[in-house]
Amino acid sequence: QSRDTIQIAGSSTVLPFSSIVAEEFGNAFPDYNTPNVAGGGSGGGKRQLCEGVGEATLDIANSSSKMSASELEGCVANGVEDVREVIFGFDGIVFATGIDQGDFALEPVHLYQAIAAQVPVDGEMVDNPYTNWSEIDSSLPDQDIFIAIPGTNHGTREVFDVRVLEAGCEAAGLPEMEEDAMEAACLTPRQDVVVEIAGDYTETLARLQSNPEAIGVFGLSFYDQNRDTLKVATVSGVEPSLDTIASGEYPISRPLQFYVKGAHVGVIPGIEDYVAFFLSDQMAGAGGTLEGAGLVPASSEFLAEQLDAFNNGDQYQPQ
Amino acid sequence: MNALVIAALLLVLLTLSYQIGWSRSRRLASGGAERLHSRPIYHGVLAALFALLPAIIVLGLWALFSETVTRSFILAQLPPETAQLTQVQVQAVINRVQAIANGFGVVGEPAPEELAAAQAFETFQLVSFLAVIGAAAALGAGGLFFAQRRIGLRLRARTEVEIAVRIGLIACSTVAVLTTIGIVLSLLADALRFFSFINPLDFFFGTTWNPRFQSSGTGSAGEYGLLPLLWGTVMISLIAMLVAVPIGLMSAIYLSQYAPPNVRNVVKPIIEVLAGIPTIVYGFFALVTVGPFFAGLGNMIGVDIRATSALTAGVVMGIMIIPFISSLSDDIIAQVPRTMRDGSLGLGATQSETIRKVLLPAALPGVVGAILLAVSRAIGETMIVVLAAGNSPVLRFNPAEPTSTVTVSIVNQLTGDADFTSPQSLVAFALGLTLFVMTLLLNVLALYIVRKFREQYE
Amino acid sequence: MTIGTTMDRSAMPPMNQSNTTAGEAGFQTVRTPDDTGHPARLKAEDVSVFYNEKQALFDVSIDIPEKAVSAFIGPSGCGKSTFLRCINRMNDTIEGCRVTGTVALDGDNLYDASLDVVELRARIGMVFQKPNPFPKSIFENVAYGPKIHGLARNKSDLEEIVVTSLQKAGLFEEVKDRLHSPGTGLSGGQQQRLCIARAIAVGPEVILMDEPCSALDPIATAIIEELIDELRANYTIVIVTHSMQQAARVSQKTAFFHLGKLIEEGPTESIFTNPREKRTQDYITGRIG
Amino acid sequence: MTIGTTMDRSAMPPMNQSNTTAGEAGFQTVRTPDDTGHPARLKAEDVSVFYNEKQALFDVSIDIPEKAVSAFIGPSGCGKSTFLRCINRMNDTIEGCRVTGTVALDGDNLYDASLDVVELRARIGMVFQKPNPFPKSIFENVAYGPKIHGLARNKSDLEEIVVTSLQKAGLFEEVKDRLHSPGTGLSGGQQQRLCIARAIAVGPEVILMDEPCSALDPIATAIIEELIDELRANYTIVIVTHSMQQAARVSQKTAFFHLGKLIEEGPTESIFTNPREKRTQDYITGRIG
Amino acid sequence: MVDTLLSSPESSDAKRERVRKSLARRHRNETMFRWAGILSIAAALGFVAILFGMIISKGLPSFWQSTLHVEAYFDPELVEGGPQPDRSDSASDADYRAAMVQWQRDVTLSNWNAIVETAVRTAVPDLEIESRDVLELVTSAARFQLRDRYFANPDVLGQTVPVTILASANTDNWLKGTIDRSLADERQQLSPQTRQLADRLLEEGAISFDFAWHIFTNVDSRSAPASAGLAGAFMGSLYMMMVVIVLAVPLGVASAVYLEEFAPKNRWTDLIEVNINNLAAVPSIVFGLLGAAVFINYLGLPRSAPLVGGLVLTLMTLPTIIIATRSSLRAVSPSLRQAALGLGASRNQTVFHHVLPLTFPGILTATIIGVAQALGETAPLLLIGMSAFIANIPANPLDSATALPVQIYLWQGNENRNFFEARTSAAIMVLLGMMILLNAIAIFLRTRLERRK
Ligand SMILES: Nc1ncnc2c1ncn2[C@@H]1O[C@H](COP(=O)(O)OP(=O)(O)OP(=O)(O)O)[C@@H](O)[C@H]1O
Ligand SMILES: Nc1ncnc2c1ncn2[C@@H]1O[C@H](COP(=O)(O)OP(=O)(O)OP(=O)(O)O)[C@@H](O)[C@H]1O
Ligand SMILES: [Mg+2]
Ligand SMILES: [Mg+2]
Repeated sequence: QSRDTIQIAGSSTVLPFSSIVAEEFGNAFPDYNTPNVAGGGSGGGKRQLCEGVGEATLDIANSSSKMSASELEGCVANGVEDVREVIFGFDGIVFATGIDQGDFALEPVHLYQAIAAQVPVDGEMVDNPYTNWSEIDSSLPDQDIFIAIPGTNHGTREVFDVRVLEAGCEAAGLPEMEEDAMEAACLTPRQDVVVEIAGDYTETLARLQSNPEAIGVFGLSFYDQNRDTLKVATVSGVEPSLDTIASGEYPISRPLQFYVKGAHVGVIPGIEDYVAFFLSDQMAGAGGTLEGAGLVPASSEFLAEQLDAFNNGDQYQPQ
Repeated sequence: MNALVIAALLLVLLTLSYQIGWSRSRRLASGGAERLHSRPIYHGVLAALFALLPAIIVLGLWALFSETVTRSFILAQLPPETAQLTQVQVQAVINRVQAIANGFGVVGEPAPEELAAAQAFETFQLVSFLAVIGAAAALGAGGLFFAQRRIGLRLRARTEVEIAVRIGLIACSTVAVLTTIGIVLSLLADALRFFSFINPLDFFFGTTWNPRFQSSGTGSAGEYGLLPLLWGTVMISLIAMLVAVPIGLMSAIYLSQYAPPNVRNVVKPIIEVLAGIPTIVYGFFALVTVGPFFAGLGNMIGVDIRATSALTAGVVMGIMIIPFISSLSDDIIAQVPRTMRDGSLGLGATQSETIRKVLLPAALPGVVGAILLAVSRAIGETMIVVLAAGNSPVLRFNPAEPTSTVTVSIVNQLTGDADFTSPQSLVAFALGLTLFVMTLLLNVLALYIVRKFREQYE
Repeated sequence: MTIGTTMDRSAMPPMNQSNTTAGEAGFQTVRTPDDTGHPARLKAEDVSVFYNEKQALFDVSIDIPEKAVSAFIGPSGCGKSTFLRCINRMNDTIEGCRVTGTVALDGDNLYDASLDVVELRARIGMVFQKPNPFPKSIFENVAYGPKIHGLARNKSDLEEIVVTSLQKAGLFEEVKDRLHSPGTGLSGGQQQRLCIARAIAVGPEVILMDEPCSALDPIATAIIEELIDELRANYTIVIVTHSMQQAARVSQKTAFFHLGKLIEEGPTESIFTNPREKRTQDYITGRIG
Repeated sequence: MTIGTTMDRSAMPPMNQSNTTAGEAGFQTVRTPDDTGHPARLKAEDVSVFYNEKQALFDVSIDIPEKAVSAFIGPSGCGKSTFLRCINRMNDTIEGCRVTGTVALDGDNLYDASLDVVELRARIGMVFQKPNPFPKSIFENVAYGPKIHGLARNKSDLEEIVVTSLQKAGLFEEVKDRLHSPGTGLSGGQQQRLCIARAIAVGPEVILMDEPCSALDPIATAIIEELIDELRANYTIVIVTHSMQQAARVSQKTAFFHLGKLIEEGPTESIFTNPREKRTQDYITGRIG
Repeated sequence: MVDTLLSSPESSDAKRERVRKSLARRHRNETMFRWAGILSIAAALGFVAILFGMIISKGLPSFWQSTLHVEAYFDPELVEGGPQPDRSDSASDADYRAAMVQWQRDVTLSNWNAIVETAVRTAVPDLEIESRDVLELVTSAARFQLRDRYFANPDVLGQTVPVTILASANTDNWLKGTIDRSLADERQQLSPQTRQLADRLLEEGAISFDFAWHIFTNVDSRSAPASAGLAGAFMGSLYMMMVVIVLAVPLGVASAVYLEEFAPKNRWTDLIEVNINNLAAVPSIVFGLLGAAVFINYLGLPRSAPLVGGLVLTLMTLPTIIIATRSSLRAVSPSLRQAALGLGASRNQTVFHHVLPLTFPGILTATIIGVAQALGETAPLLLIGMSAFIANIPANPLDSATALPVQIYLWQGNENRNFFEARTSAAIMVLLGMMILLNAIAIFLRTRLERRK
């Protein structure tokens, strides 16, 4: 008499993909219920996954960030020893403006200089003086700087910090300083023209609508669905697309994954089938349903490896 | 299934005992010349209480202790070395046995002793359930027997039922206390963990809020100064109150004192609808309509007003809160006795003087209560602030600039993608606890003020 | 003082409300002209009052003499309070209450659209049946009227008004130590006296009192009656009372109401000693109610 | 009937509360023994009442005779209502009120811990100073008591009780067409009669009335007085009144309170014709208050 | 001066003068006060009007959706799985069920898209168009719709039957013009062929804007946004509301009654009072944490269940109801309590027979405010698994469900803004409708109660 519906929760980035799979899964397998897919953030999903083993606990946590060692410890302490990681694709992160704004060909260093609270000018750190993109680089449009970046609660922010700000920081050539101070200098955004979006991409979009000069950070799938109102910027000369991201040409992307509670496999009906269905070419593969929804697909071999690892019961080991 | 059996048992006990109590006392009443102390209904209810309470107590005790009992039972089934293990390990073993018994798979091959224990445990579950049900039924029947023997002319059934009702009421009012305890408990552990990362002084007196995202490689902890968030909360609530209190109170006054009843009957529910609009709608209203409006207004008068700012969030939150103040105040003001109004009008006071000088003071404790409720709502509100305040947790005193609040940060940090064991995520608990303690102090203060005021005039 | 341990009006006829139906045609108030020389200050003409559809008062016309006390008597529910409220337009505040006819003070119709009700009520004060002190201190209760009307120039002025008013209402001695404690803490009688003090404090020209003494003991009643007697030297006073003795003691003019109609009016002495209408006679001797 | 247009008690001495201080030692109530042969039903002994710190009643001891009417008189604020409330323990409901001493009904101390207050109040009914009908229909107002005490077996029983009670309170004729309209819609006098009917409906043994007629006109008062007279054949009645005439008319025993003390008690006739205590005399003749 | 003011007739004129003098100012104050009241109400009503105007103007169009009326041929060549298993062929019930599941799986695996495609093509036989572009025209749920039709009635095999299929969300955007029709091809969601096909079908009358009943009968859908509906969320909200009303109102009223009518005034009750006021200020997400810890982890109640959501919201609305009920209890005149007590009613009877009925309007107001607040709440539901994609309509409060505000939240975050912006407003309209209904019931009760008084 155990529960017969798979419970999934976590990252709001993964939520759409996961829901689509769940829905198709429910349709394709008449003998299983459609899994329940909840949001709550990657942290929340993992927290719930790690609350223990049993009917009232989660089966799968969607996550846009890797589970950390301390998180896994927390899991084990609650009796959740067997956690399996499944990476099913990638999320591209793009910069976009309103449709009738100028064309942006951005480099990480431009973004760094637009965003950082302090920038090096003649080898010295000064309060960011730039107010117009053309001041940073004459190739950029003559347009006031206003940029909406993901809030610190978003996984996207991590990628943004590492791939954009730190890269830009390096390129900008900061004066010598301690590691901590360096990191702070690279990662601290200014407050006047940078707004951190704590909500989802809709909110970023709304901000672009209320301030036409703004640049926003979006997921590739969100941009794709709103091509009629958004214009995408190139980064390092590469235009973001499924191909450029999958090939690694476009620099800003991150893996998407979910964590399965091994103890529930075989107890809650359908978990293995769900994972296999998720990783099938029909869903996560190139040309599959999820690609249509904006997922950057991984290669078939990679997906097959993931499925094998899962079926072998390989437990997740954080690096 | 189990629940069904229990419910059936209780239902049978209930109807049986009520019927017995009722009919026995009624027979007594029709027989003698003396009057029953209490009406038969009360005797019935009393008998039902006597029958149900022991049964419920037994079931409750079982619910409370079954876990401990089960634990020690399983432990007893396992080899004695198990008990020597650390607590976490013991728990893990027990979990395994329970998982096996309940059909959950376990990692690795279950050991034979585990299997045996699981088997024994399964039997134990069934036997104990039957035993508990039996005990509950027997005690219930005993209670009923005792109760029906007590039935007599002078039995103060009503008094006893009323005492039971009183106890029930007390129990209801302790739910609120239990909730508080639950909240503190569910926040405390994680809040303390947060403080093991971050110095409390830096938290409480810090003026920078910049938790960052914990990058996997770097151990950067970020800065967690509470003050910018706190100030944002205060400022936005203040603006909201400045909008809501005058509009809400004046609407309430107008509706209860000036408006003809049919206007009142139409307008009041319409205003109440404002309370029911999901806050996310207000958020978009703020972002798309109010914010740009203020920005435009600022442009016109030459003041720099940002579209997303404390002002925008506060004003929109004020709109949302209007019905809280107007509806509650309206009821409270309408309840001031009419004679008070007549007294003032008869002295030649105008309607507004009567309202300001007689009705409002008389209704003040209630109105203050309503306002406090609204303030509380404002402090706890998130969606509007998320969308309209600009999510900029910087200590700034200009309401035309973006800001952020404590509750928004709680939601953001808690439902974000951060590692749930990192300070980035744990700070939510510390924030929650801080907010809790602060509003508690605020409420103590408010209680003191209201009490003082009431003493004067009652 | 009459002493009797048994009832002296034991043979009471059954109530006969149905004898005099409301719509009765050709009804005429019996008037005994007043020869004491008090000119009429207030003149009511054909006043009818409706509570929603129900008519509570039927074509009442009466003159209220200046510097005299007029008493309205009549059985419970006959419309005394209703008519009293017409005089300072307190009926305006009752939902669904409609007044027709005219009431004139010094010849000005009180129901004239241009008339200021607030000013009117400052000129025509009122004391109610049930004591209704404000939930404020005793001092504030009395000071309320003078304050809103701006009658006191300064604080000491105000204090003087309050003290004088309380003295006149015979309450000052009892409350002087606790002027700043709440008025609602007084006993019923004290509360009513407080309300009277409050009304006096505004210095009205006409004072309407709706059974001001119904909650007072004889001594306090006597004090109030004395006050009424004093005030009538300068003011026009109308009092509703259930006590025929009180009406007889304090008033110069009496009006007898019955079932919403003004049955008879005239100098108190003649009404009580020589009623010209049968129903007045019956009421005074206790035969109808 | 006395007729007088001027005041007959105009030379009033100033109030002299300070003459008799509260703590006065060796104070003794003056008692005139009753020889009419009514055994005492209620016995109060050394009853003192405190409102928080303030003492409102000082060591009152009195016997209330069975099947007779006892009247409490005294100036406003002297503690009449307070003492009356001691008899059915209504003081329990006032926050901060504390009672010492004993009150016994048929020898059982009412302040005994084992006593059921609710049952007590069903046996000792009460009518209040201000009419306070429930905001329900007239019928429901009267039926409420019988309902909660289970006095009626069925609906027609209940209806009978209601009708009888209303008749006894002299209200039935006036309201019989609108038994199901709200009780609060009645005029003040009617409301009080409704409250009396409500108290009677429970069939109490003792009825306490706190100025039951202060809102009634003479006719209605007479009806109530008659009712009281009728009821006393079977019930013990205690009435607080401001009207000495009323006390004289309806009561067999009178008790005079002053500043929280019971000054004198005895058969009504002797109290009014031959008071033995100076202060009683003064009060009756209107010299103190 | 004062004495003359009070008694001398000469000063009466002086007094009148003084009263007169202040009169203009006082009347001005009165008028201003009145206008302040009217303006306040106008402002409040204005806000309601603006908000409603915004929501309705956005949401109304989405109640009519592009719908395709075509003839579908259930081609026996395409539909796999063979005949439906017969009960008599299987040995046991279990075997039968297994055979049934296998059959259903096989049927599902058939190429239903081909049948859909053919059906669309037959409507405009002359158009040369790739099958990908045809399939983009209709909602991806169409294939399951046809499959379900076949499940329900296997006899349709080999027949041509008229079917009603929803156009896809992007088609709807295109036809309604919510996406700029003049934009370049690479900015359009649909290929030029599909757009042309859609326009043709509209012309031919095969596509019409039908009332979108499925908003009320379908549950949410991610893979086929066009057929996403609110039924699941609506039922979830309804269950939660019932739980809140059933629990919070009695609990809240009982607490209020105890605190106001029975509790001695001491530290303990002070503590409770402060406590309750404080709970009202606790951010709602904290209640979510509490609910997750207590109801799910400790008591083991199911995740995503409206029952748990209702319990959490109950705790959240409790303070609101208690505070509001207490203030209306406080306003009941003490003389009423005395009257009842004097008749020999016990304190309980006094409270339950007389005081409480009088506070009913107040309690109703409190309930509306509390329930409305609960009904619009999202944050605490995030933590108990109710902000979820759930594909079933809950049959009871223990089934998984989501709630209307959560659905609104999910839809407003959906990437397909062109379609979901309107759909979100439509969902808000449904939520508001529910609120208004609730209000209407309360008002109806309130007026009835007041009339009885
Ligand atoms: N607000 C009201 N609404 C409806 N009817 C009313 C209202 N006030 C009074 N009445 C009715 O009008 C009639 C006259 O009432 P009014 O109060 O004037 O009588 P009264 O002579 O003052 O009686 P009492 O001596 O009892 O105070 C009564 O029948 C009463 O029921
Ligand atoms: N609830 C109370 N709290 C404090 N003091 C009170 C309270 N009730 C009465 N008192 C005081 O106790 C004294 C006696 O009051 P009580 O009401 O018994 O007088 P009374 O004789 O009935 O007067 P009245 O004839 O005016 O009704 C008065 O001084 C009064 O101020
Ligand atoms: Mg009257
Ligand atoms: Mg009294």
